[in-house]
Amino acid sequence: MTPLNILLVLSAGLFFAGLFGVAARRTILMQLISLEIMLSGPALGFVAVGAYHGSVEGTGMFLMVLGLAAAEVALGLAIYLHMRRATGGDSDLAHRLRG
Amino acid sequence: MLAYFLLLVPLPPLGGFLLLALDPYRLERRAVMAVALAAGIAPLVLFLPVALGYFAGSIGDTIAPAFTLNFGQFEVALAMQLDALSAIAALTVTVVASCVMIYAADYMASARVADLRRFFALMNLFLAGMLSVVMAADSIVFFLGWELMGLCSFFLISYNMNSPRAFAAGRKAFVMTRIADAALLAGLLLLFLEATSVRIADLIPAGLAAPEQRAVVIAVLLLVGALGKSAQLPFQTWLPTAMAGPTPVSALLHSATMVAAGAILLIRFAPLIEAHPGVAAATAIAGVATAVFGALCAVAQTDIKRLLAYSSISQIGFMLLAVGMGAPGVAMAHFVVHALFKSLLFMSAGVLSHASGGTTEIRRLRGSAYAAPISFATYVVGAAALAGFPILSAGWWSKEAVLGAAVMAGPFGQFLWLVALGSAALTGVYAYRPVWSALRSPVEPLPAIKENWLAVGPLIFLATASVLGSFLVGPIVRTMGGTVPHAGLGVEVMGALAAIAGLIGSVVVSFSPVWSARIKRARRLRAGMQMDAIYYAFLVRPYRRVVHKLSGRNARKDTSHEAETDRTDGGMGDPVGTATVNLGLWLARVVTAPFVPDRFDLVTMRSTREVRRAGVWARRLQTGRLRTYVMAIAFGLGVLVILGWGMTWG
Amino acid sequence: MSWGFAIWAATLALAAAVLSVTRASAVHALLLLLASLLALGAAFFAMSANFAGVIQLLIYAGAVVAVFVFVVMTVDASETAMAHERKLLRSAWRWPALFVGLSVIPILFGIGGGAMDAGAPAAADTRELGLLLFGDWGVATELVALMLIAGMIGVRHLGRSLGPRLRERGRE
Amino acid sequence: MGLSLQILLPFFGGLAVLFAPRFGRDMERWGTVAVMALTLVVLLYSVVNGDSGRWLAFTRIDWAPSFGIQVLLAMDGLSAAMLAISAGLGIVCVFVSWHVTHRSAMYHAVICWTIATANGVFLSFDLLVFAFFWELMIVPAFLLIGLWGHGQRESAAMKFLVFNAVAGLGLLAAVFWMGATAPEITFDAFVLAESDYATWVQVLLLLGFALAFMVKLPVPPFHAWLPDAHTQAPTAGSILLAGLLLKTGAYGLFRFPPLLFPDGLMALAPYGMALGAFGVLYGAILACGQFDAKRLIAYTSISHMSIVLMGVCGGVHFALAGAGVEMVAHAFSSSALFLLIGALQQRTGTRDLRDLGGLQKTAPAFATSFAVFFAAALAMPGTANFLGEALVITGMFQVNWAFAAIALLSLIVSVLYATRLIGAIVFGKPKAATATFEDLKPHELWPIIALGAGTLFFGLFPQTLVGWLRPAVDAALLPLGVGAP
Repeated sequence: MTPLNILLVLSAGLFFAGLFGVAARRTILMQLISLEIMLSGPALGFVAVGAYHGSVEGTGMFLMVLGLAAAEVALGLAIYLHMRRATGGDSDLAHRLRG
Repeated sequence: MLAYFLLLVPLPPLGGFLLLALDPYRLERRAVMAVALAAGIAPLVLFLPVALGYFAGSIGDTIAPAFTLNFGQFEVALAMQLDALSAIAALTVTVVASCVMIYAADYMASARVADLRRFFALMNLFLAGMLSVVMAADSIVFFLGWELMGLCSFFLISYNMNSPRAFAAGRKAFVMTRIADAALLAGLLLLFLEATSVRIADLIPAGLAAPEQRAVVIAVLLLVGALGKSAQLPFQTWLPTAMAGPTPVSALLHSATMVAAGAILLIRFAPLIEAHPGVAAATAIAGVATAVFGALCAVAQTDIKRLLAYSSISQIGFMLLAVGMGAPGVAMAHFVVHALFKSLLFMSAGVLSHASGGTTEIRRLRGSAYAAPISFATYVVGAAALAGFPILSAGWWSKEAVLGAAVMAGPFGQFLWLVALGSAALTGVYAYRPVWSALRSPVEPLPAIKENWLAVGPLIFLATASVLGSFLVGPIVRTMGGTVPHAGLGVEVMGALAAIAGLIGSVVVSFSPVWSARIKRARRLRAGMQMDAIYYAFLVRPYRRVVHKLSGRNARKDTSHEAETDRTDGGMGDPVGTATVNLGLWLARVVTAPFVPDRFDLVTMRSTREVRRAGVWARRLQTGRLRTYVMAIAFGLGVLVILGWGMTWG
Repeated sequence: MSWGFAIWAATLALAAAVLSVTRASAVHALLLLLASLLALGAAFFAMSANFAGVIQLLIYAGAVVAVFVFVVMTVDASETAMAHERKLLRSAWRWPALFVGLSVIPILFGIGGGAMDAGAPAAADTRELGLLLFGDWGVATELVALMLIAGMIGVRHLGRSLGPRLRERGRE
Repeated sequence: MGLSLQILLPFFGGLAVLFAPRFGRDMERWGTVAVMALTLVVLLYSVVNGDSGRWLAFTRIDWAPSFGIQVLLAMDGLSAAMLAISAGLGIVCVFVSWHVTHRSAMYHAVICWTIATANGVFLSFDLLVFAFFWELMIVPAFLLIGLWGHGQRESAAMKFLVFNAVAGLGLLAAVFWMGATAPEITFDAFVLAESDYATWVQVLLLLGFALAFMVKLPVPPFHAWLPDAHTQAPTAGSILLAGLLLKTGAYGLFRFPPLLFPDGLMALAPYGMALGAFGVLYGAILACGQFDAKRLIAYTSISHMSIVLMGVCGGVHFALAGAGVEMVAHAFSSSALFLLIGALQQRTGTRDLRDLGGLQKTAPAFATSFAVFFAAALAMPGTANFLGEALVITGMFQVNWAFAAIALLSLIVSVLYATRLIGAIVFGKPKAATATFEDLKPHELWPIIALGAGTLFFGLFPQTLVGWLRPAVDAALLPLGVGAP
């Protein structure tokens, strides 16, 4: 039992909390918020591992995740604004891909 | 120098043929005549000096090579030769051919230009072929000419395109001679294999040196070839029907030259025949039998052309007899004499029948003697030669030589001599019959026809030759290296008596009502002992049945009209081919039968149904909702994590 | 370098996150998200990942949340909307909770996993980070940049004013 | 390289011909003529500049070395004669199909491709490539019959396809087996010829080869496709079938069995000769019973090609040389006869002998041409056909007199069917169909003259032909242990 273990479990917890949010919430905005939380989980994990091993790659990966999150948020919110006109922000109503 | 002169002899007729047959330009009637006559007479002009030189002894035996073939390891030089046989025969052929050509120019004067061209083209081609046969120094040129003659004979017999009978006659002649030609070809090829050379001079010693059995086979094959071409028993049936051709054709091809080529063949290869007594005897027997048979049938004929045809058969029988008796020189002499008088007979008979209104029936020639006196006179000369009128006619001398040769060949020959003597007597009986008929006063007077010099000139020449030919018999036999047989005065008197008996017999037959009635009734004999019917029943009809059975009734219905799509048009009458097709179809069916309700197919079809049902069920999973997918991912992730946990446990 | 503080801050972040995803009000959720991100930033500083911490504060907690704020301002925050939201959540939380729990339980056991050798813990050098990003990881960095550009273009595309016909279609 | 031109030129020429109509009227026809003439010129060049040894020209290009496949082309006199015939017949085909307007460009392209594939067969000595061309050859001929034929063209084309494709399997199986069992995978015929198979293996392999060749020849009982194919094919199709495709079968028999399976050939030769003898008579007899002129000639083809089979199986110098000569002669004479019958059908709309007659009066040029090839059909001395048959008969006399007798019998029967044919068409009174008959036009007459000249030239001066064929004949006899006579 090392600090790293605990930190990694916490990062997993962050991820799963976000996952629960994405799965449980029907409002698109809430799902986007949950996605942010999901992304921050791995970010914590990378930084923790990097710090634990004293290497710079952890931070590097964090930056990558950050870039991803930034792009995702921008696009996600744009899509949300776009879809709100049709669905009122409820993702379950946007089911044109139903089989 | 002379050698190449020899090669030139058959070229003018060949050129004439090419010009007339293949030249696309329209030729005038006179031009056709001119080309034909020039090409027909040129060989005589070319060959006469050579032949005279040969007889005078200033030119010896010569071989003129044309070109060389290189078959593998050995070479074959095609060549023409000048020896006693070719000199005599070629001279005879060129002389007779020239006469017939001149005569034909008159005889065919009323034909259409196109027909005229065809006629003269084929006559010229025939002449080239005949000259190659008699002058050939090797078996290739010999057979080339031999077959060309057969081809020309076919086309000339069926010259009258509108007449199915003429075509049938030509076809019959072609097939019959071709049967014999196949035998001849076999014989020549076997000789070639023995000698590994085609030069006739090499073939004969090689044939003599061949193993006994093989040599006999070769000799028999050559004999069969000769029998077929010469219309000897048992091939004789084609010649009488071949008279469907125009008279000049009958005169040149079917009496004087082509038919006698069988005799030329046997004379050429006489050493091979004589080397085997059995074959020689067979030759002699075939000759004598044909001589008697032909004479008997000729007596019963009512048609003058058919009568002459049977007489040709009979006379060539005499030639074969001579060859069989070991006297090819005598046969050669008879060949020459026969060529002269037989072409004369045909041509003058043609004029006579023209004078009596175009019929060839002997009965209706009445009075033609007065309408065409010159032709009648020449006919009488010819008939005398045919009947062997003692001393005055050439025919008597040559026939006496043949009979003498038979007598001198021992007891067997003397038996044959007796039979031949009977035949000679019968010859007289039929030879004069048309004469008596023509002399009778006509029922209504016939208009006198103008005897054109083109027609009469050759007749007079040939008549003269038939008389003066008496002096040729001896020299010919001697040139051929034989001796004129003198069997004693008794034998010669017997021969003369036979001829005179024939003359008396002909008077009896022509003027006695009993005998005329008998001849009228002798249908069997007139139809050549109905050999045709026998051949039809035993060869032609079975063959036709085989053909029909094999090609099937369907083949008869088979049609090529575009509109009709006949189901039978599938070669169904072809049993072997059909069998293969049916076997293939059967195999295909047997192989495919277990799969006809295709079980694999059923299984797959059923499973597709299930798959579709599964799909219907599975599409429910696709809600289109994001959350559902996320939950599915979460579930999967959970399962994976638990799995990974389990794997790293402990 | 204080592992204990880092763990504490991360625990706070987790708690804020859990709360955030269960709020009915978007404003509350966003504030809790902000709290979670700030706590994470603190954890980064505690782990001596100063550069990461700064970035976390400036970009995540700053820029990203600001964007959310603009959007949240357009959301209906009335009491009826809240009630509707609450009803939706109440009817939908069980299956997601089950699936997530499926994964969480094994991970919790991971706390007691074997120890790894710790390297020499040292403050990450920013210069070294730059060298890494624009040296060895150049391609990855370029890809991230490309992704950002794609995002930008995408947003421009989605955000443009639609013609009447397209607007009709969007309503279907 | 020069040899591959013999295949590539007609092939790409065919492709080019497809686009030729854009450049003007009748350009596809003249284009095909130009392609064929060019092929002939190239052939002439490579023959004149040929080596003096066993092969006039020899090309070896690796294709797929790991599978032992290579493009191995070799030409000797036999191949050269066949190539010359194929290009020449190509030109003839163009002229006789001057009336074809339906998809004319495609038609001429297919003619080119037939010739390209046949040339491939005549040149290839890599067995796999040979088999490839062998199978490929069926396709253009199939198209030619199936698309431009008469009457029941589809069924005839199918019959042709099924017979030849199935038979090709025998060849293919044998080739694959040989290639696979060779110590080092190869399909080089000359290398495989060195391998020492047991006699029974040779017999089996030879049966595979012979199946393909005998169906193409065709010899009874494998002949059922030929009369139908000939009957329904357009004139050019008949000419190519008779002049070219049948020859590939004969060529294959000539070339490969003695080279690859001498012992097997020795073992099977008597049966081959017996089959040939049967085919000679059977084809001739059936020809006598036909009423469809094309079908009649098709059966005579069967008869004549059976003579080739006899000659090849004879295994003596004369027989093989005769088979070679007969191949060439038959290419000339049967093509010409099909050309004439094609002209007849085009004018009168019928081939039924009972509806024809009297052409001597209405069409003298036609009648004269017909008479010439009539003479060739019944093997008149002076035509190349006679030379071929006489040589085969000579060879048969060296081998077995019974077979010689049967071959001689065919000479007699040939008179029956030939006179039947000429009697029904040329002789007699003109019937309704032939009362007005336009004589041969120049574009039909010149091919006839060329073919007739070939028949007579090789018949009267056979030295050229025999000399060309000699290396091939000697080479075929060498493995059989038969020296030159």
